[in-house]
Amino acid sequence: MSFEFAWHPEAWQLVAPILAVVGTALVVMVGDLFLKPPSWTGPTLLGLAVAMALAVSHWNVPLPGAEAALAGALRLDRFAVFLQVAILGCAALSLLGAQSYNARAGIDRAEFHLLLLFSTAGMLVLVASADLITMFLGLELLSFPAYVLCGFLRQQIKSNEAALKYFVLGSFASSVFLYGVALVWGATGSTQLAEIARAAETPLFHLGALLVVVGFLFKVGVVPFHMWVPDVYEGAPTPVTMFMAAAVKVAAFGALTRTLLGGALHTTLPLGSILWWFAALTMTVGNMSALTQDNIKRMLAFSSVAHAGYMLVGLAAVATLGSEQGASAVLYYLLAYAAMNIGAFTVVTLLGRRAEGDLRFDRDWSGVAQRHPGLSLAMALFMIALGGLPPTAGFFGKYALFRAALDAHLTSLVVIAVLNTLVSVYYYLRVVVAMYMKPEREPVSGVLEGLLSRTHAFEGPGAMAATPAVEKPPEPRLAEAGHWGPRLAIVTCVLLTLWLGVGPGIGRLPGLTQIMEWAEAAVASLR
Amino acid sequence: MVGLHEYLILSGLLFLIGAVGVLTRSNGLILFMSLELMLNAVNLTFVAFSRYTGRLDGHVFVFLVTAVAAAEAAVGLAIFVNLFRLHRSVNVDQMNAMGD
Amino acid sequence: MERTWLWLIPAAPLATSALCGAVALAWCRRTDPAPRRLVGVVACLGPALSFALALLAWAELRGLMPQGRWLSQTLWRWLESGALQLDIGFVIDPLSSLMLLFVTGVGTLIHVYSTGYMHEDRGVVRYFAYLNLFMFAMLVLVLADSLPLLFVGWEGVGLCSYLLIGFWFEDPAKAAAGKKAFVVNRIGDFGVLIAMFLIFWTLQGAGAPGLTFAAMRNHVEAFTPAIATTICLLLFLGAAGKSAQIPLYVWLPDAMAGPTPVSALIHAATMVTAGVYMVARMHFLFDLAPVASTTVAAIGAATALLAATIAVAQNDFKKVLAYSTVSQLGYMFVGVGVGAYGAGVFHVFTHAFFKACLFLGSGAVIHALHDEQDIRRMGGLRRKMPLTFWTFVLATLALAGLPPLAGFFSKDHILWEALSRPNPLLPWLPSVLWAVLVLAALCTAFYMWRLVSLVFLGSFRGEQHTYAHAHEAPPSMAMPLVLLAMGSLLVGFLGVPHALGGSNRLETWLHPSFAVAGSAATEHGATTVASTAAGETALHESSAALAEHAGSAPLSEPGAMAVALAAALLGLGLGFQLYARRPQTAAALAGRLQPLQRLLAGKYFVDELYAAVIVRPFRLLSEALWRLVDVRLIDGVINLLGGVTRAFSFVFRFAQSGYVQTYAFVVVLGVLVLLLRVL
Amino acid sequence: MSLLSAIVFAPLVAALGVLVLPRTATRAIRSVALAGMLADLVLSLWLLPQFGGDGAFQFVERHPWIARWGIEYHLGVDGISLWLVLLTALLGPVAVLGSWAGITTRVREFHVLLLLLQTGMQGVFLSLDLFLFYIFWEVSLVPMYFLIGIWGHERRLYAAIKFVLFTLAGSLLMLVAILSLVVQHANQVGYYSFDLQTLIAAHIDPSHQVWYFAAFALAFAIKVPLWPLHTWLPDAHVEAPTAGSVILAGILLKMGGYGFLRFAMPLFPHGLDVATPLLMLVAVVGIVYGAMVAMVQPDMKKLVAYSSVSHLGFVMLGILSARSQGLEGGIYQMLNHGLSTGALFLLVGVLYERRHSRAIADFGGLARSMPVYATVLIFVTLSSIGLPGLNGFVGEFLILLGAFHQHRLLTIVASTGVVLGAIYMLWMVERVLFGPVRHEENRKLPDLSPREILTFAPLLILIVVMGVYPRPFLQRMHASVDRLVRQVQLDERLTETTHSPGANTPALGASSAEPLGVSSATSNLAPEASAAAPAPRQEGSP
Repeated sequence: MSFEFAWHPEAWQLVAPILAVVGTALVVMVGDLFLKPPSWTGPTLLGLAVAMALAVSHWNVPLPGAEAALAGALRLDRFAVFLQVAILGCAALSLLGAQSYNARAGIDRAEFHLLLLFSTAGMLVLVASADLITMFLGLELLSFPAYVLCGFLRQQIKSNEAALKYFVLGSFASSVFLYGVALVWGATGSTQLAEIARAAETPLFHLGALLVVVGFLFKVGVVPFHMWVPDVYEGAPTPVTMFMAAAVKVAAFGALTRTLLGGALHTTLPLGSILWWFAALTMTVGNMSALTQDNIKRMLAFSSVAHAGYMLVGLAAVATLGSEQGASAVLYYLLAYAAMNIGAFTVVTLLGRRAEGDLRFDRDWSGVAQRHPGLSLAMALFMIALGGLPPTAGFFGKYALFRAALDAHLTSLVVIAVLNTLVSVYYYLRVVVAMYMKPEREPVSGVLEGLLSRTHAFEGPGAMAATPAVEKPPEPRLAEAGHWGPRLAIVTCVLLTLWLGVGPGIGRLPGLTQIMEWAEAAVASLR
Repeated sequence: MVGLHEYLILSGLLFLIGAVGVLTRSNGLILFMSLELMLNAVNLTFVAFSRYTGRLDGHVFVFLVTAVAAAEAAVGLAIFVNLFRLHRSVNVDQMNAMGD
Repeated sequence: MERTWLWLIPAAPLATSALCGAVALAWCRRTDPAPRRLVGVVACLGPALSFALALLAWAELRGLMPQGRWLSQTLWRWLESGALQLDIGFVIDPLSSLMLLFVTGVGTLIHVYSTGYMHEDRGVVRYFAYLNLFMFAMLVLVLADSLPLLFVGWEGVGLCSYLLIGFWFEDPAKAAAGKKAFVVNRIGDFGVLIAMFLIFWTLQGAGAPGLTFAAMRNHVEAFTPAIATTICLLLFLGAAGKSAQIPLYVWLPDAMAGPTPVSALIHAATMVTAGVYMVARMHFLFDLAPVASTTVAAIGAATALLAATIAVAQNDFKKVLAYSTVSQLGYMFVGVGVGAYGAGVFHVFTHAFFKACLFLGSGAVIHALHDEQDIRRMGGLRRKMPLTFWTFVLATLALAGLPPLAGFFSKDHILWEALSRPNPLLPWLPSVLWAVLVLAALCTAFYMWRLVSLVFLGSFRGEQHTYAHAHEAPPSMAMPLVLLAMGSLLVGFLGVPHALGGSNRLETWLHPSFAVAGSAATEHGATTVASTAAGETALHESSAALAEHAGSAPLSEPGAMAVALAAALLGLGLGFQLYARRPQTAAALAGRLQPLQRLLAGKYFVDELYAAVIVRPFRLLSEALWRLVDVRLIDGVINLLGGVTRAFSFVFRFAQSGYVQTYAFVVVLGVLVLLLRVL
Repeated sequence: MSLLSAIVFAPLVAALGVLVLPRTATRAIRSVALAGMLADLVLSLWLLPQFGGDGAFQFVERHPWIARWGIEYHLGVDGISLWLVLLTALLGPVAVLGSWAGITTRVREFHVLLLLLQTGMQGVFLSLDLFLFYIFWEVSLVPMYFLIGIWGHERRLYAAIKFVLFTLAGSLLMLVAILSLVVQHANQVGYYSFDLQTLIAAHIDPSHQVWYFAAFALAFAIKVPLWPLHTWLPDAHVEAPTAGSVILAGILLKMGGYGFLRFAMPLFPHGLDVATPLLMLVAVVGIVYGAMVAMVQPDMKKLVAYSSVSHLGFVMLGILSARSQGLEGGIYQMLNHGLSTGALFLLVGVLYERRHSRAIADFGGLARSMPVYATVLIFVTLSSIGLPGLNGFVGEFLILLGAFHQHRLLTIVASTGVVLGAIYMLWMVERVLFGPVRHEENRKLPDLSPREILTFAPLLILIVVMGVYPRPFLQRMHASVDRLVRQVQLDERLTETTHSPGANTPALGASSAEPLGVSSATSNLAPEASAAAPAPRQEGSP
């Protein structure tokens, strides 16, 4: 490895998206000192849009061997671009979806936006980095703002605890990751994926590589490294949860995939069988734990664990015979998954009567379909999609994953996955049952609601039995706050969910075939 | 004669000590220090390697990691401070508002 | 010969039935009474038209050479799948023409009678709809040229009997009786169904798939004895159901719940003889299956005696007649069972007249006494309703088999055939059959005259005012009585046996239908001299065979007749003595034979037996299947799976303690396991 | 837009039309829905005149959809699917009419779902691409789930989720089978294809076929439902609203039988060969079991539901006989069951609307207060117990005839179902219609309204027509069924299939491979049948 900077002018263009996001963050940071706009959402979105435009712009620019920027620390190939666009999209949608919630919770502040932007920047780095050290930096840049965002509701114990758990376990994992990096570097003399791919196999290297992989598996919340997921997702402010659920997963899975293929780990490690086990374990534990959850955020958290498991099925295919199909399937599924989850969480924010309210769907959401048909319909769609029923993105994504896995002769794993899907349908439909098939329930008064959500003790069955004493009319659900942001976000997610499920290519409008091809092109660019 | 292996073993031990600390100490701050210890164990590894393979970039990594550790300290302490405000304690054993 | 008008025969009653049905439905919500008289007329027109056409067909047949006596019409392709190609086609040969004649004839009379009998009933329109529908189904049954089409009529008549038995559906007992009839018949039909499959695939094996009677006759060689026996036994199961033979006879007595004309038409004259008709139709198969034929004959005889004995102890007017019908059907089956198809059909024919006459007579009495059916509360009606009385007596004597009434010739023909035809399997059987039948004849004469004595002779034993209001039947009811009585007086002369110098014209008429299977092949197409000759020789052969058989018989034909006649007279005499002269002795006798009396009155408790052995266990088993297998076992397993999953869920939740260090511990554990597994 | 697509998507269009209406304009909503269904019916009827005789698929539409994986939008109809499409189209309007008075809450959602369901079912019957088929298969699942769950009765939630989980359990494994089948095929030929005919033509290793067939069969067997996978059916039937039950019994169950005919059997003849004995046994068990359990049901809907188990057992018996009679009988019986059971559920619904009870014990003597109703009920009952002259008989006769050649003992056992059917149906009729009026409120129940009569009329007419003149229906099946028979015949096994009398000779070979003793008699007789005519009679004489 040489220290002389291979810095050709295109390099600026390559890192432009990252710079744009960071720049926006700085603008927000500094700007907030002087002028106090009612909300920074607008500017932030603008920044993200610009970044996205920049990212898209060099999808097609041919850069023979020049995707490498900063002395090969970053590699802005199509894979990176694909994921960056996805991440920026997630960030933007989460921000939109957060609008009502933040307004009600009084956290629509500059800090929220710039933290979110920094975290996004970290992700952009992470998915683009071709060097383990850069990856580590990206990982941390991703995580620190996320830790803070989790604790953003400073008055709420849950929020703070979420921050604590995420922080402790996150740092723990990243030091494991870093230790792995150190060992790998020691063993191979390089941290560049390209070099590592050519490295000689030594026990030291194996150890290091495994620790690196574990670091990623922690971030994506794979069993048994998933335990933080439900608590953090539950405690964090819902918009943050949706941002983590969608964007972080995209980034982490992207980086993991790049490490596997780029670092050719599947050739040097017995990852095939390892991932087989992780996938099976993750799907099963995730689904079964979600089965009996009453708190919608917690349920969705476990479901996201389960979905990580499904995607591991694809990665297992990658690891078994380096099938690029598997990789592209994972990318596609990431898109579908992000759309479904952001949509679902946005609905969650809107159905609360206050920030972090009305989360026990089987009780608080009964008969909602009567008053909020649109939201309920959207939620039902997201649930059905998460359950993997056609004609939705969920089904098609699973189809792609399973097909890749079957190509790699992982039939047994696919059968396990399918049975898990069956289990998952049960708890996804519980939500639908509550919204559509239960009678409309007398809403709990705002006060009692507050008690319920503030202290844990009340959340036991006792609280459910406690007859709602309505002394003052309950606040309306956030859905009636009438912000355009969440609606836009939901509509976008609905369209995406359907489009990624059936969409035929119409004219310039890319069908799912087109999108799949992009994913494949992205994977191909890893070679 | 102290060689690379000894350094590696030492750093490994430090790392494990840190990990065990994280697992066992209920005082938030000590737990936090254990985390830092783990990072520094890694630093030691880097340095040891670069010393014995004569490559410099190990040192660079160490600087990076230290910076990161600093940031981590900032964030972490902020969180703990806030928790202390609510709990009047930084004992992680008391913090299980969530979990089934 | 092809005829284009055969379809009219069944169509006519169908049309009238549809008409009545429409009226019934139209009026069911209107308050004003339906035009009953008009409906009655219309309803009678249908069968009458069929009767006319039947006469026409008969005339046409007479015009043909014996071997060519065969009219047919193919309407349309019905079932068609794979090698199965089945048309809806009608055929009239001597056998079916005979059936046609008396079905439509008697049917018409009974329709006329019904206009009088059912006059006051509010459901009369519906009643006629059903009755016409029955005529249609019965005619289809008779005219069918294939087994499946026959089956259509077969179940059709079953349906109508179901509807008519349960005609007064407010009475749960009556409704239940209807269902019982249908279900028991279904059990028999099950046999017919299987038989059809067996026949089809056998013929398929012979390369001539088909289910028409013609096809079967033409490829009769395809049936091995084994198969023929199986088929015939299955068919007989159906026949036993339809014609109330052991073990499926139990429905017929209950069927008396229906209006009396129905009992007369369906459960005495026509439908119940369908079984005999089918056996006669399939005679070429029974010829191949001695085992089956013997079974038929044996069961027939047993039924005859059993039912006759039961009838002795019944006190319900119609029940007595019902059991008598069962026993007479037994005679018919003996006839066809021993291979004397002509004799069997002859008895079917004559029986239609006198049994219908008896039932209508009973109807007249019941009608006159305002639905009183218990003969113990009757008596002395001779003076009140002489016409009914005389016709009834005439029919009774016919049934008892006194010369020269119809019953005499037909019954004795059967007796003689049973005695004279050697049985290939059991040489001793013929004499036993004969003896049993003579015994049954004795019982028959006895219980019939007991009936006459209790109802018409002596003095009235019911409330006086009912007796006062008792009146002779109105003309609409009297006319059929008279005609049927004349019938039972005369129709016997169609079959005067050779022994009495007669020329058994009926036998000759039917012969082409029962020609031995070999020559039956010529049934199709125009007749040729050769085939005619063949037919003639066949006829002579058969008569010669009979003569030769006569030698083997222990008695001469006149001798046998004499014995039977003696038995009948004895029975009549006893009945007269015990019930008309000295009722007290009868009572004493009954007292002395208490157990026997109870056994007979209780119909040998067969119903109870069935209930205990079949019905109740079956229902219990079903309950068990539902409550244990379905709910407990299968759903239990399903719920168990669900439960296990939930259990796992709680296990995992337990691990989710909420303590950050637990989580970290699990992470470390995971890492260690991983490292151990890989390195 | 060509005909088949129109048939599939006409209801969807109508659904969108309903969506734009205000939720309070119920009359308009119902009318639009009805119009959509009728349009679907008309379009489907349009098929008949142009339908050709050869067994091939007709009106084929084929457009690449996801070309890279050989997924196509591929529709086509043949003699097997034709009638099921028509049945679906017929029951659509019937369902709408049948819920005219019964459904009063969330009318708009109800009809939207009904129309979506229609689209899904038509798609299932028409798609010739496995992927497309699977999508429609699942799409038809969700609306029914909502129909049961929202408009159902007391235990609707349980029933709905049970229905979904049962069905999914099967279909998800089927998805795995489909994918691995396609992948395996791709490994052979080097390109992906979900096209049914391509895959049928492919050579699939018998050992795999067994597994694939198992997966497919499971999915379809659950849908049919075959014993012992039937327990979702009574719950779903009982809890579903009238229209739901009608569609469920009338069409959704048929999707199972159709799946066997269209996919499982032709794709995996070897698998079929292995599984046939077991499946036949199960089918026969279902026939008897369903009938017996139906006999002791206190609830009318449950009774009809279990009777469906029995009837569908017949259907499967016929289909598995793999002979033209059995197959055509099976298809025919599917139509019959659709008509008669659909009508029965409507009839139960009529009572439920008036009395809010389905318990047999709550009725009795209705023949007096509701004569027209009684007439219709008796009529439908007769059709359902297979009275000759009505449609039921044709189906059962052909099925048993076909199956008898395959396996005599089982067929004989199955035939007892005919007797049992009479018992439980007539017993129900007896307790509901006859006897004295036991409950005062029954005395003045209003008889069928003109609308209700209009709802029943087409069903009754068809019941008669299909009974006395089944030919036009059967005729259009022949060619396709023959093709199917040829597809499922393994080379070593040959049987009589075609309609030309000349082709009966091979049957001799077939019958010599018969299971039971009686038949072996035929076979050894058959070859010299013409030669040694008198032979049997000599054997016969002792």
